[in-house]
Parts: sequence; structure tokens; C-alpha cells
Amino acid sequence: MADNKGNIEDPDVSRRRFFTLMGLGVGWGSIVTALGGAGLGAARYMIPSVLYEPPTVFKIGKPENYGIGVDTKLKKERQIWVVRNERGIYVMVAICRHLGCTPNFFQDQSLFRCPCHGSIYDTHGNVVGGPAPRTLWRAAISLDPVDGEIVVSFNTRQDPDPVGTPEGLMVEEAGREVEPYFLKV
Amino acid sequence: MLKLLEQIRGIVNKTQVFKSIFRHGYPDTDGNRALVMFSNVILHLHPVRVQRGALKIKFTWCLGGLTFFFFIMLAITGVVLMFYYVPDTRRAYNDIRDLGTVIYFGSLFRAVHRWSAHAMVFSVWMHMTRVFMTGSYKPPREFNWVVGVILLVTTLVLSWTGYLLPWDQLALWAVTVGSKMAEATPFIGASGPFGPELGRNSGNDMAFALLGGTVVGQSALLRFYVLHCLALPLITALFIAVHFWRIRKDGFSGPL
Amino acid sequence: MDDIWAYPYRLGIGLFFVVGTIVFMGAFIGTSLWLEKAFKEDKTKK
Amino acid sequence: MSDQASDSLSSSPKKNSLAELIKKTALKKIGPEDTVLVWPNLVYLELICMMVATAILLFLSLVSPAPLEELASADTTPNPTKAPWYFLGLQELLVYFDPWLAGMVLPTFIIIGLILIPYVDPNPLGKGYYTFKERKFSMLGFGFGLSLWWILILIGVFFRGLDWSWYWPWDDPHVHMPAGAVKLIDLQIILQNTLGLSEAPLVTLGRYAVTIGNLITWALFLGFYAVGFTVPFIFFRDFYRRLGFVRYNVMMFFFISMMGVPMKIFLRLLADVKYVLVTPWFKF
Repeated sequence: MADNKGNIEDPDVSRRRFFTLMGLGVGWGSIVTALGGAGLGAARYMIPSVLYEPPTVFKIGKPENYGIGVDTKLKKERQIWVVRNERGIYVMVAICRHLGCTPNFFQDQSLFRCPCHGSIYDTHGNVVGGPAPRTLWRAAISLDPVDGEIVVSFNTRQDPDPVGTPEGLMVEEAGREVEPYFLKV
Repeated sequence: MLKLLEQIRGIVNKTQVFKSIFRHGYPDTDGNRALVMFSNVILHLHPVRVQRGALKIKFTWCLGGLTFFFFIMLAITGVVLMFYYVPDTRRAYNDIRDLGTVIYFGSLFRAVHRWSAHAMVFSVWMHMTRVFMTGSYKPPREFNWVVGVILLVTTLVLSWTGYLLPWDQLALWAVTVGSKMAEATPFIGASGPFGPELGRNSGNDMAFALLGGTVVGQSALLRFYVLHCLALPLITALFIAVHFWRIRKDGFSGPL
Repeated sequence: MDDIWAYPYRLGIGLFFVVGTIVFMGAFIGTSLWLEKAFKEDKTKK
Repeated sequence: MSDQASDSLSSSPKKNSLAELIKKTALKKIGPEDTVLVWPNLVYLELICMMVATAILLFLSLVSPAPLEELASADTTPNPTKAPWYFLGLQELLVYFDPWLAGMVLPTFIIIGLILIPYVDPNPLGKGYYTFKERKFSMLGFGFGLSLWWILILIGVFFRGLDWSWYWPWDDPHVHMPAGAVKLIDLQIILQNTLGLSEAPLVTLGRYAVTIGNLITWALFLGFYAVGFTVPFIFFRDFYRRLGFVRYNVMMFFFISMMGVPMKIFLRLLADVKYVLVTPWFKF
């Protein structure tokens, strides 16, 4: 056996070397694989597959119950605001897009203001002040065909990319008032 | 009177029981004072002799030692508090309230636990500032500075996990905010930069793993309880051991 | 740039920020100078 | 983080500082007369320290027991919600930066930066004794970062009130401040409006519409780092040489990032800038 410089090596030594290296490779390889697999398994273990959390699809009564403006009476129970404008109804999720606190609605200013870091939203959910990076979520809603109540799907949420303007982070209202996030009633 | 006490001490020091526990005589001679440092596991954290400068309060301000002391204090009061606390969202708040109303000294233990936690965070920062000021992180002590930074992080995480446990408003919102930050982690958080692009959503991201769910609820409380009472103290204790070991090996950096 | 002293106190906050940082830095450097001096005096006394 | 550089630049010629260096770092002989026995000297000192600390803890605990707020409820956030004092610096940063930056990236930078300190500081002086003159740069740099952290904590503890608005001590803390007194604008929109640039995108990459204003903000941001890296390299060559290529670049990256934090805060406060740089994936 000769390498590219022409030196002759003892084939036995070279073979022994090969097997040693291969043994080391296999040995260390399996240790790393086993540890890596255990690590991945542990990481997966920390992510539960079944959750025992409150239901995220619920009914909030008939559309006639909600007048023009922001209705805050379901904020405590369901963490939502129901808003009706001239065209229809939409449901906003009462979770600040900054860090998840619950903003308060100020009727006199027509603004939502977050107590944690001072984010300010208008009644459309646009960010008009403070550190929030995106607009408020709107939850998917539909009418129950049987009893005519509004069904809110809390975890199906509208989240368009906002545009920075001198007024704040804005989303065009027409683009937001679409099924299933808006009820023309 | 003093003589009598000394006689009693002399007798006690010669008993089989005393000799079986302590491998040194009463430390009033230089030999025994050295032996006490060798043979006592707790005192063994120290060397037998130190440079005169290491005794100067103005040099160390006792800050490292105080931090360790606060940690011990937290461990003791923490174990005591655990006897009356169940990490269940329906019970936790009332258990803490019971500590203040119907359990003897419950309020005191909780207060000491809380003040020790504040004190520990403060003394960790101050200790770090002092170590920087005296340049004690310079070679060969670089790695011990790294261990110190890790201890700073575990201290902060310990206090953060600790204040979810009372299940009051501060608890819930502090952890909500913290978990939203985890959700905003780049690449592994659902709302972080490039998180959605990499397929993260509220059901498989960093915050979900931290809380064990999508909201701060029962599973989050249990997770934080385990982290706060078991996992993090063990990790912290381990790193404290390394920290002390390295001080003993590298020596003090202090002046003469 | 209408009245920057009024709420939300932008200039005030900015100035407070600068002054506060300088004060803290002064305390930090001052402590270090004081301790340096204290230890030098200790040495000469011995 | 060297400061011998600045020392040798400012005061003493190089030879002197080298001689001084050798003198200072030479092994000192420690004889038995310079050391004392740990028992009783240090052990009793520690005992006294612990007793005093216990007394103070007990006193504080009796005077001010641990508070307990109302039962947790997901629907009402207390106003204002303040974290414990040691996290208020972080909470204050969150006002000026997006959560991914203030909540994750900046803390990670702080921790990594702290860890790297001993590895980027090649100055052998000032080991084991208090000194400012022998390590000016590192003391000033660390002191600045520390001061930023403490001032943010101070602001969070004493100057933030309802709706996380700023309250001077003489403001009534029970009255809400008016909202929306100042509109925050992205830097690229300010540029567009003042320079009269076109709002139409030059290129559209998926969700990313690249406008001229956007490109200028990129240039400003990258330029900030470029200037930060080059200026010391050109004007303080000694400083660079002492650190070496790797140390210099690592140290400068963290140092410039640290300086960027108050700069962004001032852009927000004095120029009402919401974001310096905007992309669909991240903004800051």
C-alpha cells in the first residue's frame, strides 16, 4: 500500500488504523445519536398533545343585542369586544398585541389603552400610539343557522400586515370587513 | 465560671462522640485552626490562610457571601412554604392567603422569602459590579465570571418563576407578559421574526413549551412550580458549587 | 414640535434620561476613585 | 476592552507604560506574614455579616410583609401593571422596542456581552484592586451600560403610572393622561415626506415592498454600524492593535449595539420615530 508520496505503509497497521477509526466513529456516533434523540424526545415531551383549556368556540347571543359602538360587556367573561358599525358587526379579541395584557376601553376618547406598556388602539383596532407592533385581532364569527346567535371562533383570527402612516399603524377597513370576520347584519 | 466552662469543653472534646464527629480539637491553636478548615465540609469552602486584603470589607463588601447566604435563606424558607402550598389554580391563591391569616408565622416566612429574593437579586448585581470594578474577572478567573453571569440569569429566572405561584393578578400578568416575549423569540416563537415562516404557531412554539398550553393556566402553574422549587434551585446550587470551587482553585484576586 | 415640555413630556424625559445616566455613571466612577484612594492610604499607613 | 490604548495615547510614552506593566504584573511574593488564618479571622467576619443580614431581613419582613393582590383573572389587567423592580428596566425597554427585540434579543445580547467581557479585555492592569485610571475605557463602557440599566429601572419604578404614561412626582397619579398627544411615525415615512420621495415600491419581494425611503433607512442603519466599526479603527489604531481583529470586532459589535439603544430612545422621544427600519418580518 502506498500513499500519494510513494511511501509504503504496512497494510496491517493501516487496516488496524482504519478499524480503530471506524470503531471510534461508530461508538461516538451512536452516543451522539442517543443523546440527541433523548434531547429531542425531552423537548417533545414538554409540548403536550392534549390541552384541558376552556372552549374556544362559543355563542354570544343574537346580533340585535348589540347596538352601534363598542360593547364591552363580554370582556370579562370571554375576552372580546363586540363592535357594530353602520355596515355590520365584528368581534375584536381583548388581548393587546404588544404583550398580551387586556386593554381598557375609554368611552369618552373612543380608544383602547393598554395598562402594561401604554399601547393605544382606535375602535377599528388600528394602533394609534404606544409600542404595539400590530393591530388588534378580529375573531371569526358566523350566525348559527338554528337559533340565529353569533358564534365566535376565538382562535381563528384575522391578522393583516399593517402599514405605517403618520396616523399610526393602519389597515384598510374595507379589506377587513370580509367573511368570516364580519357579519353584514 | 469561665474556668468551669473550659473544663466542660475539655471533657466534651475528649469524648468518643465528639471525636467521631469532629476530627479536630477546639480551634484555639494554630494547628487545630488549620485542621478545622481541612476536616469540616462547610468550612472547607475556605482556604486555611487568606491574604490580609481579603478580610477588608471595603474590598469585597461581603457581597458574594451575602448572595450565598440569601440563597440558603431562600432554600430554607422555601421548603417551609412548600408544606402549605398546592400548585392548583383553584387552591394556590387561598393557600397563600392562609399563610397570612391562619398559619402561625406563615406571613413571616413568606415575607422573609420575598425580601431574601429581592436582596439576592440586588446583591448579585452589586457583587458583579464590585468584581468588575476590581478587575477580578481577569485571567485566570475568566471562566468564573462566566459562571457568575449564568448564576445571575438563574437568579432572575428563579424570581420570575416564583412570582407566578401566588396566583394573584401580578402573578398572572407578569407571566403573561413573559410568555408573550417568549412567543416573540426570533425563529422559534409564533409571533417572532421568521417564526410563522418556519411554521411556528401558537400550538408548537416557544411559549407553548414554556406554558404547556396556549394560556397561563393550570399546566403553566405546575411547570413554574416544578421549575421554581426543584429544577432551577438544583441548577443554581450546581453552578454555585462550581463558582466556589473555582475561587478556591484560582485564589482571591484581592490586594495585600 | 408643538410644546415639547407639555405631556407626554418628551424633552423632559430625554433630559431626565441623560442627567440620570450621568449621575449613575458619576456614582460608579466616583465609588471606584474613592476606593482606589482609600486603599492607597491604607497601604501608606501600614 | 482596553484602555492602555487610551492611556498610552493620552499621557505616558510607551516605554514607561510597559515598565509599569511589568512591575505591576510581576509575581508578588506572598509570605506567611502577609496572610492570616481563616479561623477565626474570616469565619467570624462571615458570621457577623450573616447575623446583620438576618436582622435586616427580619426587620424588613416585619415592617413590610409580602403583598398579595387580587385573585388572578384573565379579563382585567391591573392598571398599571408593574413587574418587580429588577425587571422594570426590561419593561421600560419594551416601550421603545418591539417585544422580539426588547424581550428576547437585547437581554440575550446583554448576557452574551457580559459573558464575553473577560475575553475581550486584554488589559493586564487593574487586576485585584480598585482603579479607574489604569482602565478608563472598560470602566466607562461598563459604567455606561450599568447606568442605563439603573436609570431605566428608576424610571419604571417612580415615573410610570396609569396606562404606563409618564407621571412627574407633581402630577396627580389618579388621573389618566390624555392619549394620542403625539403621533409616532416610521423613519421612512418622515424621509418620504421631508425629501418628497416616491411612495411607490422599487421592487416587491413577496410581502416586502422596497421603497426608496426604506432603502435609505437600511443605509442609515448599516451606516451606523459601519461608522462605529471604522472610526476607532482609523483614529485609535493602537486601541485596535492591542485588541486584535477578533476581539475588536466582537467588542465593537456589542458596544455599538449598546450605544444604539439610547439613540433609538432619543429618536422616539425627540423625533417621534416609531420604527427606524421596517420590513414585513421585523421592525425596529
